[in-house]
Amino acid sequence: MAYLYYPGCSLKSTGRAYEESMRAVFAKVGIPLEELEDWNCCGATSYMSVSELKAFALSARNFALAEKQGGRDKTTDLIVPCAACYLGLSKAHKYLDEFPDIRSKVDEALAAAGLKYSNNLKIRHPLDVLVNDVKKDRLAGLVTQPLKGLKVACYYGCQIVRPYAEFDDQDSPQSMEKIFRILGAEIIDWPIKTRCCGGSLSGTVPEVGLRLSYLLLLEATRRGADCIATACPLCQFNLECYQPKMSSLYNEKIDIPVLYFTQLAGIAMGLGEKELGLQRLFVPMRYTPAPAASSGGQHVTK
Amino acid sequence: MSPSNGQTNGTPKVGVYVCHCGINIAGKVHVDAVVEFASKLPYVTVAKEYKFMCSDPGQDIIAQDIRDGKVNRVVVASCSPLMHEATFRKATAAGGGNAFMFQMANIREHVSWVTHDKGLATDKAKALVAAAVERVTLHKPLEKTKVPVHADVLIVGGGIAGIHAALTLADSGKKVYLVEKEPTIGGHMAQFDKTFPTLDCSACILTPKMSSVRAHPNITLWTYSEVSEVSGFVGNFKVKVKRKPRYIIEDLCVGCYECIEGCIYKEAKVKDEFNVGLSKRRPIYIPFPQATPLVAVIDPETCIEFRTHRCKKSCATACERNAVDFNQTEEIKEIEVGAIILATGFKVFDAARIPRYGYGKYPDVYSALEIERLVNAAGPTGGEVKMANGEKPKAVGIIHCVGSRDAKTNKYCSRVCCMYSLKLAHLIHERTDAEVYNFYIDMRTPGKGYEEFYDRLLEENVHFIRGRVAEVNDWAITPEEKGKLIIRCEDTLIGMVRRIPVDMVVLSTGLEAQADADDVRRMFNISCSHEGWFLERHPKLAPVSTFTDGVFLAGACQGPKDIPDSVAQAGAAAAEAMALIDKGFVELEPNTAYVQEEFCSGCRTCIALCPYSAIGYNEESKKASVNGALCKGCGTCVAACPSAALQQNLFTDEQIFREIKGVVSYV
Amino acid sequence: MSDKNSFEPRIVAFFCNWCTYTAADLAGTARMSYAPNVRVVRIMCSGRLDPQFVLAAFREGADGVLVGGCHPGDCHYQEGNYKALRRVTLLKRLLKSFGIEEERFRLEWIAASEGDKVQRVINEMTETVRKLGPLHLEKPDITASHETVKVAGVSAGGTR
Amino acid sequence: MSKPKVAFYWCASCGGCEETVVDLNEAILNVVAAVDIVLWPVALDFKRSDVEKMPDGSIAVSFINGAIRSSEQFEMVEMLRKKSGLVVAFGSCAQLGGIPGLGNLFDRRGLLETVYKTCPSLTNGNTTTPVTSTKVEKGTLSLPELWDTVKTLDQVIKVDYYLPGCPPPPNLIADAVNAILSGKLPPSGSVLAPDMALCEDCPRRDSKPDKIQLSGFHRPHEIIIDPDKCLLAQGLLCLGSVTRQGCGSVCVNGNMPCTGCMGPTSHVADYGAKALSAIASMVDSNDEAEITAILDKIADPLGTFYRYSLPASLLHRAYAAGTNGGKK
Repeated sequence: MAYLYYPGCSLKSTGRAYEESMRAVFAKVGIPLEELEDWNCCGATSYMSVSELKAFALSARNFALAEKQGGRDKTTDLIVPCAACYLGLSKAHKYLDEFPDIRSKVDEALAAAGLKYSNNLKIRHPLDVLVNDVKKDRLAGLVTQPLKGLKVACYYGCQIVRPYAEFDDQDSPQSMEKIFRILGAEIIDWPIKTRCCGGSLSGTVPEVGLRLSYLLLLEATRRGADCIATACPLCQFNLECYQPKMSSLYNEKIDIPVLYFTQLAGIAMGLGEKELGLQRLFVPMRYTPAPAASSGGQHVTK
Repeated sequence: MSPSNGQTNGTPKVGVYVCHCGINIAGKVHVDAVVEFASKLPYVTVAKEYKFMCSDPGQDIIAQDIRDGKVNRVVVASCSPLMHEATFRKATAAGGGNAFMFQMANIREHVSWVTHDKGLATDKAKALVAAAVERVTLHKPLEKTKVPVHADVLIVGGGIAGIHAALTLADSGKKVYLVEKEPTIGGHMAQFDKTFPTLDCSACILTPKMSSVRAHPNITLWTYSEVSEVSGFVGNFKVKVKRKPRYIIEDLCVGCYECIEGCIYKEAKVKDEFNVGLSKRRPIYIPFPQATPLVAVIDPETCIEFRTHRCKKSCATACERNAVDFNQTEEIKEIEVGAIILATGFKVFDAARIPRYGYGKYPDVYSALEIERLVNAAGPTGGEVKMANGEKPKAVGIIHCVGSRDAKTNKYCSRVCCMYSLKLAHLIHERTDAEVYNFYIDMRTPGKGYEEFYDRLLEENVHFIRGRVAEVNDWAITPEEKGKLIIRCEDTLIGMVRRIPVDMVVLSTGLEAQADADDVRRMFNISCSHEGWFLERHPKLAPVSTFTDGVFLAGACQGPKDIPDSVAQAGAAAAEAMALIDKGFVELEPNTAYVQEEFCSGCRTCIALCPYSAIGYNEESKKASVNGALCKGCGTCVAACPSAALQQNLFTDEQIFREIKGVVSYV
Repeated sequence: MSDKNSFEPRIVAFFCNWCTYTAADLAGTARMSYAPNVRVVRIMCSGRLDPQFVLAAFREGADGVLVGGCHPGDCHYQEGNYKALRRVTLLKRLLKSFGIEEERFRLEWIAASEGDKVQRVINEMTETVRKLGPLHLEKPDITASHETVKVAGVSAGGTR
Repeated sequence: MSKPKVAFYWCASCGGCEETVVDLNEAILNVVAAVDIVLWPVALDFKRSDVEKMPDGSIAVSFINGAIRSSEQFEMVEMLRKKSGLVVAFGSCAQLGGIPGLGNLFDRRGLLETVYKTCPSLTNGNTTTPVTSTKVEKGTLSLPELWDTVKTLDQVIKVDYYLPGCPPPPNLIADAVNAILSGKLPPSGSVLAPDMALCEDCPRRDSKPDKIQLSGFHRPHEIIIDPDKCLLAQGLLCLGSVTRQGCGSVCVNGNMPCTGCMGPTSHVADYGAKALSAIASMVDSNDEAEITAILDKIADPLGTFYRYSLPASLLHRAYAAGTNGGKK
């Protein structure tokens, strides 16, 4: 099964490590990713609040292109890793489906560009694909360096499971936990995994934004986490980049690596530092995995 | 086109009576236009309108027109036949006509209440009237058959509703079979500590009734039993009851607990169902000291003998009366009853379905039923409210509407939670002196003495915070929150998000239909509402009847109910059953199938189609024959008869063809 | 009436007494407004549905026919709805051969509690049939005035 | 007293009905002796003009076979109606439309197209199609017009009696003629055959199971047919339960299932719908997919259930899908 991949702006800039690690992990798992050609802005949460219709039209253009590239005769799965893009595209997907008045205007806009969207598309998050489309055994079989002894705090942020995602529980999502358990890690109980990271407030109203990130990091540290795994470029940025600033601001030493879940998965699969973009981390990942041989991990018969 | 012959009333003279139903119909249908239209239909001799046809004067109009020889067939255009068909049949008969020379046109439920445009509503009403007129000209006089009613009653479910219904019926001299699937009767009420709003002890008021059931000469009590098959019809149900083996001979057991003491499990290891898993029991057990019957039961899932066949059976040795019988097998009892009362109760909402409240994750998050057991003097802690670590809580949060009034779980209000939350708040406060916080959406206290109880709680320094709780977790931000459970909630009265640290959380779980409600309703041939509650025949006017005659509802199986309402409804169900039985007979709708032998070729197409084996093949005449007593009038065989030799009274081919013509060809 | 814009389809519905008719009553009690185009003929069970009734409805002038019965497993008479399903399955094929659009004939299972489904199905079907337009069955040229098939209520030459 | 005048006429038919008259054998001699045949195109040389000259009502009875599907047939039967005291629809085609009635699955244009242009048995690329009038040197030649819709006889003229069957069985014909000659006639509009389905008369009746349920259907060539057992019980689509008796069970005796030529009994409004209902009811499944699979074995339900009666059905004919059934 082939998937189309929609990067969005972050994965080509601040979130490059997300793209690199996801491509590497998906290649390892055996899922070819084909980038959507000529993609445009997802419509973005910020644009949505300025002009909803134009935001929907932007999303719809991506849908139409995806259907064309994916083939009209089948349903196309469009993988969207960025949490904001995922939310924006999911919203557009749902609204175009449910509100005929929006749909007719968007259709008109698409027609002006010679495009057509015919509802034959699914918006998928890479977590959804790894948990639901990949067999557990297959994932386990790829582990060469089990994350034994590594305590992971799984962090989803606000946009992936709320309010549209149907692949996981909205209050207490478990997808990342499932993956990392298979990869041998220990999961810490951390009840705030869908709490706000501060979002864009970290830049605009830092006294509010930084505090939100700080509370998350503090709690993860207190609960003994070795690292935080995340699935959102903005969350990763907020949680990682301001750590020195927080430490001085709140007088409490904060120093904990924050990785994309794909990076951490890649480590378990024995992928290289560069392949996973680990060199881009500000807070370096200090974990040295135990060698596979001593782990008693599973082996696949080839 | 002239109607076929075979009428006994001579040329049809149809009277059409259009009801205003106040403004219910007249507000949406031009009644005068319908009357004008009806007066021009074939065979119509009288067309009238009246404000309320179902009223006595309304019925008299019909009867008088028949008496005056103006009409011999009647059409009433009013509400649904399911509502008033019987009324107008009676009026037709009162005038000296045959009750079945009558047809109803449903212009209220199917027209005025559902149609926006008055013109279109009037057109639709005309079409339905035309159909009724077309069809009634072919009606034939019919008689209802009377079938004697079996005087015994089956009650399914031995909670407070079933118990009350059983005692009421038994006291009136009826023989009652009370079937309960658990090893004891008592239901949820037996698990409660106190009852609101009077705070009288639940067991104290329930257990005497349980004993009365056991002792009553007119009640046959079958616990640990389930109904496995129901056939027949009102007045004449045939029921099979499966009695599960309890591996104890009920008549020999005296409830002395010797066998339980004798069990080779010296430690109780099995989750105790009665204490909702808060304590342990042995594989051989008596659910609770007042269990009725007070007879032990062996749970084969956990008993060593059943699992390994190598137990030394110390329980059997301990029993002086030799009541333990490992070879007991399932027994099927067959009974005949005239009426059935379903009192199968409810299921508690599983709080684990809402992960954000932490049930199952944090040991000090409890369901309300667990707290009922904790505050009960006979409960696992002897009535002490203790946390998992054995300490008394200093602050307790009670979260209302868990699994109720929630689009994601159940939209309905469970009706009892506000009141039992108040009761638990009072009891916890009383026992622990803890600060108690009630997190509610709205307080709902509509009942005698209920609002007063709420007032009393407000005086008792119990806190009330209005707002749905967002989450419960152990994320402490401030030092005071450390080691506590944090309830986060928007307080809608002050418009702020609050974090309340507590030691213990009580989830006021809602009521849900029993997990097997769907199987049960199929067995008894009744309907369920969307949420799985058994559907009553009419929400206001027939609240304990069902669409299957002779099957009645009592208690929470029909919808969430507190004890007073369950008992009242059980009494009503018992009275309905009594009325049915004391009448001595039931009249069956004469809509049975019949064979016109002169057209029957004996092709036997029909025979396999009848679910009641009401059609047989007569080897002598080589024709099909219908047993009218067994036929229930579905008409499935009639539709299949390739010679149209089978017909159905009240629904003959000709009558339906006419009705079809009527609904489409006039308007 | 042939003008599609002003065309109000006439749909004959055969509803079983116990589930769908009751559901339609419930829709009424709950004041759920819906299209006035469906006229209900009550039968005790969907198993009473003789395929002749469906053809007769079309012949008499119906533009669509709707059949409502209890959900599978819920039949008040145990299995009548399954018999209906068997007949309807074959009847649908027959109607297709007759060139009658399949959307004009619909079978729906509607439980007594599903008043909202009555509303939805009736609205949907009315709109679908409205889009299809009127069903013009050929009127036979009858030069002599007479009846043919001697079943009261339906003459093979019945006209609108 | 002069002998009663009798006419035989054929419309859209195969000629089998004429054959069956001859099948009366010596009985026909009595008939011929008792009546005066004034029209019988297949056997005697009377012309249309001979009949036209006769006064109205002067023919005692006209036996008309075949369905009506052309202007000429219509003119002839209309004239015969005027000249006759009684009209008997003779055979399945006149009564119900018969095999020619299956023409109602198509329209005139489609039929002419197939027969004259696209039929695979045509040679020489013939593209001539019949037209109703052609100008030639000496004037205009005309042909009767083929109708779009095949009609039963009683859809175009009043019919007094019906003799069912394809063709009508000789004994029923003899009984009918005797009844007419002796004046002992049933009520007008009657079908002159027993009003009872064939199963009652079936030699295999006692082999039919009381509870019959079918888990599949076979066509006669697909199985070896037990000559003594109920054919339906063997999974053959025998329509004897829906079909009027009077044929003497000839097909069943020939080890073939009844296909329904005698038409329905008098209380059935639509033969095909009733046949469908009876057969579908017997399908031994409550599962939608399984029901569909079992019914898939019935090839061409319309052709099977309306083999002889499509024009007499409640819907009369097939309608081009997508045209809202509209027909000119």
